[in-house]
Amino acid sequence: MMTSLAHWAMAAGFVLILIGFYGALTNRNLLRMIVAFCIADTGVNIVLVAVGHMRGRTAPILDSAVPVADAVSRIIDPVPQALVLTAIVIGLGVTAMMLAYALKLYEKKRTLDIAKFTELKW
Amino acid sequence: MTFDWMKIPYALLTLFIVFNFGLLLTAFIAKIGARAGRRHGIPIWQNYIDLIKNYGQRSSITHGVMFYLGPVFRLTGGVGLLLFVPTIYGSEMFSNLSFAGDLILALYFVFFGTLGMALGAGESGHPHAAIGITRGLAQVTAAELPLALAVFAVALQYQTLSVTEIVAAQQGGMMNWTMFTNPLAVAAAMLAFLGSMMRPPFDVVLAPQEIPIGPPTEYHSAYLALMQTNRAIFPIAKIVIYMNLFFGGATSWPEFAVKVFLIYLFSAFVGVCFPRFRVEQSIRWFLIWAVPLGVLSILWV
Amino acid sequence: MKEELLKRVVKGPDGVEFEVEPLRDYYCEAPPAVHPPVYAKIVEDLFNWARSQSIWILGFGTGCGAIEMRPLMTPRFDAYRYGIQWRPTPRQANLLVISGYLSVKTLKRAIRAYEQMQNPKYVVGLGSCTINGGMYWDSYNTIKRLDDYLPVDLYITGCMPRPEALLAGFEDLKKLIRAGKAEGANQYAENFDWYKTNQKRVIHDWDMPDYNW
Amino acid sequence: MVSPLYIIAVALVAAFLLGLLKEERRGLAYSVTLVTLALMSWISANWLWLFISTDAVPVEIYTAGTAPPFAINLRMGLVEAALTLLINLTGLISGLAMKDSLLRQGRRAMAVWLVAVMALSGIVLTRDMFNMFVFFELAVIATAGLVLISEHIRNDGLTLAAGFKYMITSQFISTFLLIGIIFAYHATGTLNIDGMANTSLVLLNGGSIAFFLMFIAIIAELKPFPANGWALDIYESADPAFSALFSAATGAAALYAADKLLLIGGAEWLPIATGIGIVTFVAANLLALPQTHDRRLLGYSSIAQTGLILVVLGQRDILGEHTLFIAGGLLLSHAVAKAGLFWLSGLVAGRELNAWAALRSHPLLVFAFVTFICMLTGLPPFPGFYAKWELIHLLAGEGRIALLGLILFSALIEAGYLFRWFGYVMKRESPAEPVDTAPHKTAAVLVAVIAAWGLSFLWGELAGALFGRGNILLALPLLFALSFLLLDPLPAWLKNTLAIAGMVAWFYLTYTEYDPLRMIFAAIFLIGGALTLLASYHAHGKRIGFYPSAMLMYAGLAMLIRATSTFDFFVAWELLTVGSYFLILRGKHSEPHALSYILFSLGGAFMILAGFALAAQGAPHFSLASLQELAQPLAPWVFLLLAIGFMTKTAAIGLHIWLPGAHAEAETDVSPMVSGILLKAGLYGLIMLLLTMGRQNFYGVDLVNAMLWIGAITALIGNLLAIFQEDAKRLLAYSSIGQMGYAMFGLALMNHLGWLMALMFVINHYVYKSMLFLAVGGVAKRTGTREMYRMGGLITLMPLSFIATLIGIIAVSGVPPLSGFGGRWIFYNAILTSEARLPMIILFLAGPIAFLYLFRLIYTIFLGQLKDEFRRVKEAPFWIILPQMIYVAILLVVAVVPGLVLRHVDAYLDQFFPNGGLSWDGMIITSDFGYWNPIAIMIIVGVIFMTLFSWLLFVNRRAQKVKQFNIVFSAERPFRPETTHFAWNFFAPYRKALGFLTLPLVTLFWSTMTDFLHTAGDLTRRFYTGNGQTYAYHLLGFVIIVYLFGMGIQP
Repeated sequence: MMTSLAHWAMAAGFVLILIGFYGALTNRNLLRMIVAFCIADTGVNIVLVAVGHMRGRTAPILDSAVPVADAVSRIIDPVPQALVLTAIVIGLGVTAMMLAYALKLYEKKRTLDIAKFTELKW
Repeated sequence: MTFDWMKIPYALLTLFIVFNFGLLLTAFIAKIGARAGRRHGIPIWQNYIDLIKNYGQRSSITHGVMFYLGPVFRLTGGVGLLLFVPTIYGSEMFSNLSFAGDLILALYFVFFGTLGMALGAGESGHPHAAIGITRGLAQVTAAELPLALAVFAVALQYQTLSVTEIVAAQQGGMMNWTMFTNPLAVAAAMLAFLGSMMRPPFDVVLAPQEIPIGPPTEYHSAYLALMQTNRAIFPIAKIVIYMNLFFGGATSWPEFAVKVFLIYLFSAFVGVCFPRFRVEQSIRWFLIWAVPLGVLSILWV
Repeated sequence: MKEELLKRVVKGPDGVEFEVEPLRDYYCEAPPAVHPPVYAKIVEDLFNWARSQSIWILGFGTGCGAIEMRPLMTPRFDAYRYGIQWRPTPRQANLLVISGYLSVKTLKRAIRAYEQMQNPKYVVGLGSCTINGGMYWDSYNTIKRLDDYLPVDLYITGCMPRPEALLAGFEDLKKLIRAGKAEGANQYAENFDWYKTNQKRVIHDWDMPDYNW
Repeated sequence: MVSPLYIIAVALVAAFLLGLLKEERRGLAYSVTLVTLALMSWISANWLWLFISTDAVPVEIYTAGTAPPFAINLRMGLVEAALTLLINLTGLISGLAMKDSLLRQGRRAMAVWLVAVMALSGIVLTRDMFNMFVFFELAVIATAGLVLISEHIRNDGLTLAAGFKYMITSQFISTFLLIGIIFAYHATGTLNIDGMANTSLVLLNGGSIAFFLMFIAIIAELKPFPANGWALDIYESADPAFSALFSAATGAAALYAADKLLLIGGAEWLPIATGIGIVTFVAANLLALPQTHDRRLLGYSSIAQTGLILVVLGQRDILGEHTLFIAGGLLLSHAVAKAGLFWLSGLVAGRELNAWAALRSHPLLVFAFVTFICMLTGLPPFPGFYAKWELIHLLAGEGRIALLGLILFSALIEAGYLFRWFGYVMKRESPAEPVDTAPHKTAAVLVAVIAAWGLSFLWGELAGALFGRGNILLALPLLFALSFLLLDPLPAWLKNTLAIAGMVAWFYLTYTEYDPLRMIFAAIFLIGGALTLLASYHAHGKRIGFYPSAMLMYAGLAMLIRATSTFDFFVAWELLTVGSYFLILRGKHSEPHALSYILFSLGGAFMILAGFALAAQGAPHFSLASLQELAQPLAPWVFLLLAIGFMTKTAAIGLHIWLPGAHAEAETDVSPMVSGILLKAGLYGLIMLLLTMGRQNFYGVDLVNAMLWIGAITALIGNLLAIFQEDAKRLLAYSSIGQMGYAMFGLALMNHLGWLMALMFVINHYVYKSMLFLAVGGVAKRTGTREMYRMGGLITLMPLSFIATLIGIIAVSGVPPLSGFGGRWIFYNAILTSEARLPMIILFLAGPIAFLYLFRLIYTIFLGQLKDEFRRVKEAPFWIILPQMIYVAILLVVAVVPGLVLRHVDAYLDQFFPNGGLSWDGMIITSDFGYWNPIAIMIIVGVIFMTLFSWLLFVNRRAQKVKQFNIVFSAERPFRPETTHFAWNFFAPYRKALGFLTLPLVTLFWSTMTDFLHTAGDLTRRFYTGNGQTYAYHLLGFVIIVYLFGMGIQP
């Protein structure tokens, strides 16, 4: 069973994802879409962490407080946390890339409306 | 290969008889037609005179090789057709050269002359000749169909393609004739017969003023004489086939004369009674009236 | 109509240009030949008899006299019984009946038709107009004497001659033929230049070869 | 062995090093990039060689020194080695092709390029789900980065927009993937793919939804229909060399990722994959139909191919161990061909499909293009062919008929737009801008060509090893045909001599193998073909492309008669189809006709394939002879499919509309080949079919009886249409349709004489139709037109052509004494024993109609009035006349002594139809009903004819020769030959009477069908609005639909 905190966190994560998706699908402004994706990313990260959380355990840092011998029973699963770190980094990269795109697109057309970039179609 | 050389003089004798008979018969039929119009019509020997005159024309022109070959093809077709079919049943003398092939040969040889004539007339370069040919060919395709069906019905009926055997099967009384044993086939064939005789209502091919007599419009002198010779032989040869297939054949020359005359008369009779069809009308006519009879006759057998 | 007879330059499918001269390329330029009787007398007599008994008239009505020829085909006169028939093409016809006055325009056609008939061939002038112009003697548009232009074998006078007269005329023609005196075709060939000069004198828009084979 | 990890490491190090270089040292940076890619390729190649040459087991690489789940592991096996090699090589060659662009963009672009290739390799190698996610994201970022960097080259903003749309989609995808991964991890406690598979993820609580999320994310990377708008925009706008990578490498990597996921998902998810695949395959091909932009078209085609391979992956439950062979064959065909086409598109200046006509001036590039489209279409000898053959067979064996049908249907559409495109290349007006022939760019294309043929050989060998089939590429006739590709620079006469020698030699080598039946066909195909090739001596110059095509067709024909198994037969069938297509396409205006030919032919071929597959029921080997062992309920279906397939080749009514154009527009010496010779292949197929399967009852319909009707109607309509043609060659073409109808009718009579007649038709039709096509072709060559009414009066100018035509039409019409009569005579005898009387009546009507068009042919061309401009035309060239004269001689000989050939066939047929044969008594031929003496007929007719002719000549010895205007013209004179030649609308009364039978209903039907497909494609593609958000909606919609289907069927 998960803790209620993890429940709440996961729920919040999913809500953020949905908000992000909603935002990305309904806002035609490129920047707003990017922000929406950031929110969704955050949601994903929260979900990731929430899945890995275990009640009453400590962070997976092996130091004097948590000896290696009983680490397995005292720390939470370190993998999701590692994943989150990677995901954050990738999310950063993607966001940066999208922002760069937004900038270039704006330079090209002086608009940030996604519906204006439809020359390629069919 | 052993070959009975006597067949040749016999065949020539048949040819001679039929030629004369044909000349007289066509004149006679013409006279009958004239009588229907209350005229006296041509003298009975008129065809001989015309023939002599045309051979006696002093000048002639030629349009080229095929122009020569046209009448030659035509007459070869007529003579060949006559000789490939036995004329008198039971007579070795007048079985002619029928050893060369059966009914199918005769049916297809009909086209030999047609095709050759068409080519010769085409060589003349005259548009009217070409128009006449298109009409003739178009009409004959429709007219031949009921005949082909009837012939096939007869072949099925007697289970043979040999003319001699078909005649043999009809011997022994009038009621054995195909005319009575397979009336539908005969009806279809006789309608087809009308179409192949170039008489009204199927003579738009030769429309004399519109396309001055069509295919032979350029032919004259000896060419025309050759074609006239064919006019005497070819219809008889064709009628011989009809006679053999449908009317019990002939066992003697008098019987032959009577039967050929009556069959010929049929087309003349229709001819004087009916006006002319346009080509598409005659095609439709054959397809609507004659072909179903032929189809029925085939299904009937 | 004459333009088609002028020389023209055409380009063949291979792109090479060459000259086409219609009178030379499309028409036979040979002059008519004289065809004297060559067979033994008895044969020629047979032929002449046959010719006389088998007169094929070209169905070409040149003037008002043509109307008198139609009754010949009817039961009342029935010329067929005399071996007289009508043919629609000059190639097969022996007799050209100039039926009445002949306008210059029709003369041209009559000449063509005549020249395209085969030797021996006969011309019959029907009605006064073919003899001296008749009532059109001073017309600007008709010829006056037919035999200036075509070799006439026989005239049948009258205006109009009745069909019976025609029949009688044909019987006379038959006699001429049988006697071997109807040699108009050879006469025409022998005096070809004279006939041509006469013809060209009246036909101003001469747009055909000299002899229409 | 170098650790596969180095593939990734080398790329990363090099990319890092590139960053250290000065911006100006671009040449060095470029060299480093290429060397790195070459190194990566070398590593992969090394591994591939290891796995091929030895039975080495796949190697696991543990990154952190521990086994999963505690660390990430990579795996290098045969598939991984092959795929990474494909990816790295594509990266290398694309890098080469992109030289200009990379040099201009500098080291950063090169680094990103390396990372992209590395990431794709990583996707293939990794066995860790999260690691895969990382590589995917890397690929996405690298792709987007490349697009972004390359933007300043095009500078039109289109690329940018496409890239952004891609980013939007990939955001959604990565969200799904991540959530899926974390829940999968939660459920199984491992991130390792094999670990997840072992713990049966989908069976765990919440596991199936987790799997669904991962699955859908990976599938979305495959650009499935309809969630693929973004990908198309990228294809359309990006650098073609990049698109090559995107299509070939990314596609391959994503497919392998999907394959890995299916490992986790297990059997339940296979139908979903199949469904997505087939929908994508069909829809993408349909959408490609109306495309005019080359790269977008290639994009659609890429998506379609990916869909097909996904189908294969989804069918692994029945494909089993062959999945790899099939999927590999399709994937490599797709990758090589598509990369090649994209590289090729980099050489072409214009973006319209028409602009590719510029390729025409470079035979090598045309060859490359042909190679690629044949490879994509799955024609032999390319890997896709083997793959498709096995796939269809296995599907048919398991009774997955609907899927089979959809695959073939869609493949036909694909062939449609690809060959249409090829038609543009060969026939459309060449654009002003020439092809860019920079060596590095052409080299890329040529490498793809070499790879294509190499893979073909490899797959042939594999097929040999796996299924015991012969390698198609080792078949002697095919090799001979292909060798003409190398000989193409030689002059035409030399190649012609070689070709003739080769065909005769092959006949000499093999003639002992044939029974009399096959002997007829062998003689026509090989000796007849050689005879027809004599006419080709008239061509000057090199005639580039003619000999490879012609010899390909002849190779197919030669292989066809020797084939004993369905596989060999089908290979030969496809080869002759393709070869003849190339031949037909050579005609000046043959583009649309060649297209309809290849479409009908391929459609027919697919029918045959399906028929064979159904018959084999999964058996790897199926000999043609075993067809006769088939039983109900399968047999009628097989019969039906095969019969329809063969009837497309004989142009039976309904399937005939390709023939007139194809035969008429072909070159002078090609028409006799495709008419006189090629049509017989269809008849051979039908004979083979009827010999083995005989009568079949299909829901109460006797199929042979149906064939009888079809034959009769074909004969009628073919003949009827022929008489209304103004074009001489079209007339002959329609006449061929009619003649084939006769032959089909004869076969369908299923009695001794019927078959004899059909075989006689086979011989006769070859002789006279070849002769007539050559004669008419010679005339058309000299006059520059095929419209008969424009000709006329050519008899004196072209007397030999006239004689050939005259003899030809007498023979065709069946008038005695020539050989056509024999056919008619046998026909009458044959139908006397048949019960089928009604269809026979139709045939009776058809017979005389032949006279009409034959007369028209000879009259309007040779008789009548000669026109001004043709007054100086010469007789046709010697080499076109020579074969005609030989044919005339053959016709005369066959007319006099038909027994030469026929009595052997007659005797041979006794074993199939013991009753009703002919008896050959000296000169007389006797049947049960009648008799026929050809020599007597000939002598009698000859004597009468000569007598009369001499008589007439004597009588007319002094006749005046006149000229063409010396005709009686109602006392007028003709004005011009044009107005005097009666030729146009020659049989007007016939049209009035029976014209309604010639309404183009069949054409209407097929054009409505194609219009319908086009319109469907055109309407559907409207929903790719170009708006990135819409695409996102498509993606979400796709996810939901798949969820409903996928999870709906879960327990």
